[in-house]
Amino acid sequence: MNLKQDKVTDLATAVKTYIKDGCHISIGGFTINRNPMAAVYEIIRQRVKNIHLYAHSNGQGVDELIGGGSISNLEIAYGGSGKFAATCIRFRKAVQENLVTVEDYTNYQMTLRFLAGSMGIPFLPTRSSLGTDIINKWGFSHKMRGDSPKLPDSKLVEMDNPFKGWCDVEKVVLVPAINPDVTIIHVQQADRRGNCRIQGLTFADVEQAKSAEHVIVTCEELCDNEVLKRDSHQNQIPFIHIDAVVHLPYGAYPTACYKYYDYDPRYLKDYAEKAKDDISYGKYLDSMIYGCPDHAELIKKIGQEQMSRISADPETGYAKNLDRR
Amino acid sequence: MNLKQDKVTDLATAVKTYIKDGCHISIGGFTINRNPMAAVYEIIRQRVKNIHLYAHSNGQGVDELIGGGSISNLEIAYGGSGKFAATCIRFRKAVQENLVTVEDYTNYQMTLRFLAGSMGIPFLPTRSSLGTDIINKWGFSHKMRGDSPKLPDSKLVEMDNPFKGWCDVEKVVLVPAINPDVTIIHVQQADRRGNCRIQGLTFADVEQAKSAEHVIVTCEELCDNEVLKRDSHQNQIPFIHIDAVVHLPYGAYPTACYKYYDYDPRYLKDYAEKAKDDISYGKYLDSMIYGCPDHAELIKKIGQEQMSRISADPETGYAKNLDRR
Amino acid sequence: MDYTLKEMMTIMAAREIRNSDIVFCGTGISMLAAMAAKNINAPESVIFFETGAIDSRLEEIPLAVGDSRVMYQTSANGGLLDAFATMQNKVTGKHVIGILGAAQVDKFGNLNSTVIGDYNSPSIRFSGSGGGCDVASFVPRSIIFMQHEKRKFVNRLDYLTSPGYLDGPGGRKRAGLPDGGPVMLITNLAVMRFDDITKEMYLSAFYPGVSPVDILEKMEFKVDISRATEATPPTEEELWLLREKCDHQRLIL
Amino acid sequence: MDYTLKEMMTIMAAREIRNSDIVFCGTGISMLAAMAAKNINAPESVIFFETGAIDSRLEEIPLAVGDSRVMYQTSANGGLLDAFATMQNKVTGKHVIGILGAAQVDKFGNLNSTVIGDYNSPSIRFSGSGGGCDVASFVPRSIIFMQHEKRKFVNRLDYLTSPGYLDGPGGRKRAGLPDGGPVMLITNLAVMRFDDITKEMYLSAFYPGVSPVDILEKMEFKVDISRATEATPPTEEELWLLREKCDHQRLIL
Repeated sequence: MNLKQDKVTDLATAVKTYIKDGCHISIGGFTINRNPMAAVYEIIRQRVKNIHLYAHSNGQGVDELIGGGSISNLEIAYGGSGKFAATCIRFRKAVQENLVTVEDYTNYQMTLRFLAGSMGIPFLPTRSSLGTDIINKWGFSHKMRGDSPKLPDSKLVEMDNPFKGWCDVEKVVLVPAINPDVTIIHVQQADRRGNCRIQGLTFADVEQAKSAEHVIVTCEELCDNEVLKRDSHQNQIPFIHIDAVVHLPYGAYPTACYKYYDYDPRYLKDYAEKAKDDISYGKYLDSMIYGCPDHAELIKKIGQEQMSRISADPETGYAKNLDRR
Repeated sequence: MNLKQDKVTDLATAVKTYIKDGCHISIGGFTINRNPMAAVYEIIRQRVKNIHLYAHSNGQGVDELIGGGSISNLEIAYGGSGKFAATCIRFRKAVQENLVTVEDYTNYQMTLRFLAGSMGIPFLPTRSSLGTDIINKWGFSHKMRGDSPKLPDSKLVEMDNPFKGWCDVEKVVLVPAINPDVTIIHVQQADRRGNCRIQGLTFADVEQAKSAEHVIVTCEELCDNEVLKRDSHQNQIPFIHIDAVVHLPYGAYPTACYKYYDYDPRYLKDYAEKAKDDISYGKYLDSMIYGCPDHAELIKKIGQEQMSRISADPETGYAKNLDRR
Repeated sequence: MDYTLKEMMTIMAAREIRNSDIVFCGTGISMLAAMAAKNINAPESVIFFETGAIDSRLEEIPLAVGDSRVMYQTSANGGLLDAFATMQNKVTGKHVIGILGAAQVDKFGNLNSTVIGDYNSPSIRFSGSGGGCDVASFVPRSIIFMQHEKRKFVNRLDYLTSPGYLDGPGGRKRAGLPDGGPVMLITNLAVMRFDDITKEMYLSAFYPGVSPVDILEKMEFKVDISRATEATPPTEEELWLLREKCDHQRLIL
Repeated sequence: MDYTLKEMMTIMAAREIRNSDIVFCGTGISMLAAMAAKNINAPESVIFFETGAIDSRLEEIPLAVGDSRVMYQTSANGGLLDAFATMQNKVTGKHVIGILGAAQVDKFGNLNSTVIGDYNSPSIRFSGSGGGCDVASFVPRSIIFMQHEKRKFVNRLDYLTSPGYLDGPGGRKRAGLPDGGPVMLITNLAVMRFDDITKEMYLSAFYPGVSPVDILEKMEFKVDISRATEATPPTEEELWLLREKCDHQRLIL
């Protein structure tokens, strides 16, 4: 956190400052929506390695970070991108080829883990996963846990309800808090101090941000401080949690940003196709990521015609009648 | 809960239907803001008795329910109404005269208890109150707890962190969930199905509503369903949690309703004065509560002049330069 | 009447949904089933996504539960915390019906959507639980969609991702879970249900043209076929509403 | 210069607040101290209420932390959960300074704001913890406001509502609390602080015209007065800003 009045910076600087080899991060968004894709691409471009990534169902962003070779450890609930990839393709390959060490949780558990981190407590209880292999099977060994001060000593802990039978509950699962070194989110509006306003679903972005040591926000619109101080019940994250603000139109592209643009079905289908094969994927990386000095260049490459096709209808917040087959 | 399309009813019916002698309830709002006062007065008017009340810092509403003789048990964090009564006067008298059985928690603990109830789990952890009498001193005896299936067997439970030292925490306090029979809240806008939109601070209203078996909502504006379905990220409580919707302008009076009206300093000062003495308080009850068949009558009695003095400035949401000395 | 298997499966699920249900949907056919129910037989049912959207006005089919289309004209747009709390909540959770898919199922309706092979070095990796284990843990009723193949109906799951009846009668209670479990499993051949007493899967209905014995051959474990009847195919009206009101863009069908 | 005791007390607290502080305020003088700091010596400090309002633009003085005036032009309007999580949060909590009041204090800065007498049958009932115990539990620094009277500075609290240093050095750690505790206690006579090693209260500064010995007489327990100096009264500028920028309606002063 930081209480500065002006935290605006450029994306390359923000990533260089906060995203280090081996750091623990989380990214916002859900499957094909509001992933901080510009930041994901910049991390790949800067060739940051050995990241420990916390994800619930972050979909496209997770798959690209894995495909770009930045991830070594992954705590995850779901590696899928909706209809475009029921199981994310580079994720699946990396797990099957033992290129990443993965540990499974549920979506609620990952969200509760961020919430616990944001609340400053070591765990939260739930009834989810009792009796399942989510509890029994660990991805990270006792040794790996013992070697890292950034990992709790157990995956999950089952406990009898100490208020006997209260709420008709006999047992709960305790999920350990996550406190990422850095969380990156993409929002519709932010001001220079870092106040954030998300439109539509917030997913787990708020908890992910508040649980982190540092937060980078990319935003579609950079607003005057005065603007977001009006109707401030619409702001979900106050500036005290934020370290860097980057003004980045289309920062979630090729995923969607409600009220601004839809996901790009053409890009995502093309991605899924290229992701199947290492050689074609290498070409994808070269042309779309390494080949673009920044996100603006990628958007330029996609072209105005396609960008206007996915531009959001102001009433519905998505691109009506977009060809999504 | 109930999925009906139209839950609109009148206040007397809603209170008669859901608020029974001996039931466990919670009310929304905080100190002198957005207390569901019309409902509080109706409960007193219907002479409901032996209510078990859960409160954080609900202030004026709590004091009037106690003063009206409706409360026998009280779980509370704070009995005060800001500058008007640093300690609520009828609350203080009732506790000192052993007319109510009271058990103390902190504001965070009460809020977490509603949150736990809303999440369907038996408890939540916090570090608050370790080492204090909040843990050591119980208001409700073991016997009283044993006799009621609606009370957990312990007040609070201390526990060692099962994820040893994780988050630099060695110990936590577990707070038991609350699931009131009924929660009553007053909101700025609701629709006929019960979707609710609160402006300004939500306090703990959302958690209180979601933890209850039944919820009564009183609202300043009754909106068409279509209205609240727009920009629905501004709705905090979806209709599935709500049982009854009552259209009740000035339903929070004499407490404030952000963007609609301010608290009435004259009423609150007068109340604090009358509350000091049983005889003058009896007269207050007779004239302002029993003497008014409904809330509209009370508002009429206050008079248009005073109501327009406390009318909110549209920009700030309160009555600017109101005489509050 | 002319209908596809996908249409048959969708309608089988839709008919199970009641007017007072809050329907937890995933992507694809499960979302379509919820939309079909709302447009055909359960207009008051409420469509609900783990991403936090409730009562979405689905004018176009979302291609993921995070699709912006689920955010349009909801009753509230929250987040994952709100959604899962609604399912775990004692009051609202009782009204939720979950619709799930998986890679493997066992006779007690437990599901694997995580890995084939050893967990730490799998031969096939799937997407993982997502909200699947959560909903299967919390809610009283769920519907499962699967393809009917021997390698999917197995004696022993490689990984138990989402709880059905666990090890049978009383299994959920012993594990600490609330009552619940799958009420039906819909495949490309049949509708399976679970016995009230034994909690074991049995054949409830086979699609026209499919023989119960053929179905048994596509499963590692045996199930009771004595109670099976032929399923009633979609009616003309059901099909019309499904095609025109739910997926006129033919994104799922 | 002409100033009131309340003004003296307010300025004593304001001077303790730093530019990087997030200031948790209650009602009355504590809120005024936070406003004074922001207008005088710590313009970048952030005013923060347990009700969920952060960085409020206080154009008028709120008469309660639930007053609509705290909601105007905030950085975010949340609820109690947000506010207390901010204090318990490992990152933001470290920057919060709490301002508290109480009915009794002991030499280790523990506070009673609940009852006098037996808890189950008290002779005097106060408001209770509110958020006081929470902030005292969570945050690294707090300021206490009290009236200097013998019955309030006691050897043994009737009820320990909010933790100071508990039973002295290491007390908070033994109880499981994070580091923290009061850094100063401001009364109508003096400023007390707490020894780094013993965690015991000592007299840090006495107001002009007040003798350290008089102060001792108004306490049940003895404190070290050897380190005491005379407090520097409010400057003309401080007073002007306090009166004109913070409480021009004279609601607290």
